[in-house]
Amino acid sequence: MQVNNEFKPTIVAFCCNWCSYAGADLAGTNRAAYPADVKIIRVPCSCRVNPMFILRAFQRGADGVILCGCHPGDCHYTSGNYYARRRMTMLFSMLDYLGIERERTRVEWVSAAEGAKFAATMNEFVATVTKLGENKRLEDLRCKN
Amino acid sequence: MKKIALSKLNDFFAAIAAEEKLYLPVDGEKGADYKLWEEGVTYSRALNTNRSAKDFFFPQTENIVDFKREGKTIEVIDTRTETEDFVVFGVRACDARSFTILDKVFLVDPVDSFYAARRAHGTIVTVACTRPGETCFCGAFGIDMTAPEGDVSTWIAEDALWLTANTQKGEALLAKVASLTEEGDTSAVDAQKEAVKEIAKKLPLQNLPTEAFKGNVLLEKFNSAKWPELSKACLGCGTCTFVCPTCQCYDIFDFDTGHGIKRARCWDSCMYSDFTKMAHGNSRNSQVERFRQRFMHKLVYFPMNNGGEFGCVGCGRCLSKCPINMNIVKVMKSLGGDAE
Amino acid sequence: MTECLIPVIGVVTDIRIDTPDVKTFRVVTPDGKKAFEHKPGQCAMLSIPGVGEAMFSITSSPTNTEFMEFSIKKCGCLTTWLHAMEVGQQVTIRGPYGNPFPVDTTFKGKDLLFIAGGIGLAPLRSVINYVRHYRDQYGKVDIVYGSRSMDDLVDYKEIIDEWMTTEGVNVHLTIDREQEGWDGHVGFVPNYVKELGFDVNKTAIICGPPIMIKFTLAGLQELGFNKTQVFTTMELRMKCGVGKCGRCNIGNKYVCKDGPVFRCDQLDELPNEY
Amino acid sequence: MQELMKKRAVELLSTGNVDRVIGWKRGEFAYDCTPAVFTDAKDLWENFVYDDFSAPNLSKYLVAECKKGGKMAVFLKPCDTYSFNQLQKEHRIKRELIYVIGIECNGKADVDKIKVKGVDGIIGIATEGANFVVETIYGNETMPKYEVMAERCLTCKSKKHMVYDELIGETGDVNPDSGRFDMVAKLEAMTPDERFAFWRGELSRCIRCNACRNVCPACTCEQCVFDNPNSGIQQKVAVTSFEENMFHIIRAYHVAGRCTDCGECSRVCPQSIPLHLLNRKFIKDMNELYGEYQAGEDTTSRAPLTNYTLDDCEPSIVHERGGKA
Repeated sequence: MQVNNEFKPTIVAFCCNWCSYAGADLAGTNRAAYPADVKIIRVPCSCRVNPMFILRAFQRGADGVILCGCHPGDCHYTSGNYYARRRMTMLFSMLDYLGIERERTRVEWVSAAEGAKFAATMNEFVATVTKLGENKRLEDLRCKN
Repeated sequence: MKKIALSKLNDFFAAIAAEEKLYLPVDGEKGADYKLWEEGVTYSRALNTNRSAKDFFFPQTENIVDFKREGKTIEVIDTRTETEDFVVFGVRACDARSFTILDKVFLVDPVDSFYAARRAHGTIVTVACTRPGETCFCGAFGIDMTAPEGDVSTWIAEDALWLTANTQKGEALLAKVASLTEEGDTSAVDAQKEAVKEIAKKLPLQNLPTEAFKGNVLLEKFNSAKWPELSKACLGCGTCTFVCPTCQCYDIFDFDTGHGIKRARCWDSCMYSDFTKMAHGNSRNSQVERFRQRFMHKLVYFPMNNGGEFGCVGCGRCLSKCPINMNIVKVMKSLGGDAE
Repeated sequence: MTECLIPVIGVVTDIRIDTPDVKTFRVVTPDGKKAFEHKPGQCAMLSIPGVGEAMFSITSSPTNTEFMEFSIKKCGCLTTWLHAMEVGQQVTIRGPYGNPFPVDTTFKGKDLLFIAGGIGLAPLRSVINYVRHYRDQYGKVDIVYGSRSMDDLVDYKEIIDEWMTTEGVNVHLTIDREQEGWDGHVGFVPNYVKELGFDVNKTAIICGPPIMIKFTLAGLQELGFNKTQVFTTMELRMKCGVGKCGRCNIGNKYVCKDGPVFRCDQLDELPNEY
Repeated sequence: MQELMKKRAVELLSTGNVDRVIGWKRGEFAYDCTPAVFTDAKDLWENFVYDDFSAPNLSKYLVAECKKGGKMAVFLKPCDTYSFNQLQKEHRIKRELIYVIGIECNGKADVDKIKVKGVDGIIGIATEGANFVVETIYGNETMPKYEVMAERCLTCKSKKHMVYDELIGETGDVNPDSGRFDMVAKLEAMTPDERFAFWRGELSRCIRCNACRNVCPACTCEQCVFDNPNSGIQQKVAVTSFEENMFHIIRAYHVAGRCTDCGECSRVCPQSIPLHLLNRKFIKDMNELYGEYQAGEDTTSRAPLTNYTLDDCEPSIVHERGGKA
């Protein structure tokens, strides 16, 4: 979506219910600014995110996808984020292997107390993706307007 | 008969491509496939392409119609556009016959306008075979590989391409390239036809008997005890169906793009388990039944409905592509001997 | 060029709740007319874009010049959606598809025996009403209709108020199990047909669950009926409705094009794959 | 070899030790065979075949056969035994019903490689030492076997049987220097643009016949995610390039850690897409990041993706480690 030729990326952020979503909430309460183009999807745990979710986000128009979960060791379900860590590593590596820009995907651990980190991460990620431009390699033309 | 020196083949393609899109087989690392001709592309004389030529008239997927849904209202948006003229060069005799078969499905009332439009705008230029392979069994279905059908038939003999138009569309095409062609006598072509017919006699499957599938054999073949054995190794994939030039079953599906609905159709395979799946059950629950459907359709149902014409052209693609090497030839040989 | 796969818009103007899982939808075009003319026994493809498309019997009679009706049982994805919709909702519709019952040839002047079970009454309703409309052109009409319970009888009001009051039409209702408030017959349709013991010069039309059709056909044969006198209507998975997509075939016959109406002896020549 | 196998199979059938034998049946041509379940000794004696073209991995057929009960014997090549172990680990087969006959394998030929050489009209193939003599209607052609050997056999990871009840021929060794990851490494060394171009070229040929999935011994889900109409993904067609990528990523991902690298997916692909390069990428990554692991080596270990350690690398390693950006 281009407005005045200025590219504003659409970012999908999967946030775990227990830490990162609360972190995002805190960012809001603290009035820490991050772009409105970040669409947050709350998930029960970072390991709920199936590789397909990431791909589907790209299909539906995301330019970057970020997964936020509890810090390793802090998972509400003990080990969910450890599994997520391996899964996302493998998926990102595969995307990279297929020639899809590796900077479009990211995992960040954000606790409920890290509102500032959440906002900073999002700002940084949006900046990175803005530099990359529109997602062309993993787009579904049918979903474009 | 018209002829063009092979050295001028590139000019011939250029002349056609100047007016309409031209597709022809091009060699790739993994065999030949149809590609759009542009300067620098070389025609492949490979026996056959990986995918059949049906793609040009019945593509793997195409949009049928779009919808917009808002509240209780629905808007129907016809997305059909004018089809452009195009030429397919290098179609073999088997694939050329497949269009006759597809016509009998798509052009009977009610006409499928998507297919009809492409048929109307497409000109088929066939090339006679000179080096048939062991998987060829077109002869079994009365197809002469040395005299292919199509709008224009051509032969590559000696150092020239010989052309003859069979239809008005074909004549129009030849008229466009008239400046490149000259008259020639047919002796080279005749000699080649004879030579290829001699080669064909050595092919193991050219005389595959089809007698067993003629007449009213529907229940006999359907109830044959051999189906479970034949289908045992079948993986239930769609390879045979998708490489087949005559397989025409399709599925229709809706895709929600987020700002509208696209209704498209795509090739379907009777080998797939969801082919006949309904809300309350499935009329073909096992792979035996699905496997049987495919071969019964080609060998019995289609001929019954179409004056004895078989739904197979013997191109041999399924023979070379099937992951487990089960194919229509084995089915015909096995069921042909049925005397139950 | 018109394209058979591209539908037109229909508007649902009335929804009648027949049973806990069957609703009857009245459909017209946005300008209030019938979408197309049909013959009794034919079907149409209804769809909600994005949800699905499926074949349904047109249950209203062709003699109804104002609208079409579809009685639909909730059983899958699309039908669940249809059941949830409200009056005024638009749907897409295309058709008519399939061959009709031979109401103007074979059925003319004959005594007719309709046998239906459950939602199987839907495809027969248009025939019954057509025959009632042209009452003088047909002989005696018997209708045997059964359902799981009293509440599952489709078109109950129409049966009581209209069919039962038409001269020369006899309706025999039955339900599977005893129920409070029901003083009619109790028992399965096939047995009831045998008990009623019909005259063999009738032409029978059956529709219902496959198992009911099977046993009713056997029952009729016991009574002396020939398979050539018995008609039924089928359904298989369909996508195109015009005999091209290749899935609804029974042997070399396509249910959407050569069917859905078959004479029972014709089915003997086809493989048992339905 | 074939004669020994036939003799043993007939023996097993006739003594009633097993009631069926899963093997390969002679096909139409010199180079094709079809997996078959033999119940009749005479049929087996006449039609059983084991030669340079007996490529299909028979272990997946055991999933369906085990549901029917009864004892069965199966012939497994070294690479097939990995699939067998993996299936056993996942409780897809019943070990006690199956009598595994390990068979020696020296690599299988790929007829497409013969045909790509321009050899048509094949009516017979004979072996002469290390060569094939291909008899065609256009004359004979001689070629070294290794030239037409399947890619997966040229980079064979192991000639050692992981499991067997009895062995016909010799069992070999694991070959750590098979070079099977060379092509993956080559791709990794390319720029993303080159990689993208490479994979678009390969994946755009896909016709979504699902043969790779259906043949895969690791794909044994009762219902595949791609067969679920509610998943929103097309089962039989890739309408856009996104769907092509999606299917192949997810297919490879779903078998990651369970894929034994048997190479069946690439063998069956009618469009000759090198699908094994996707699977091998996952295997290579897991080996490098989580320690060496070979699926199917045993029947008890946990696969990398169903396991973790507290100090695993972060996903950002993908960004950090070498390779051009």
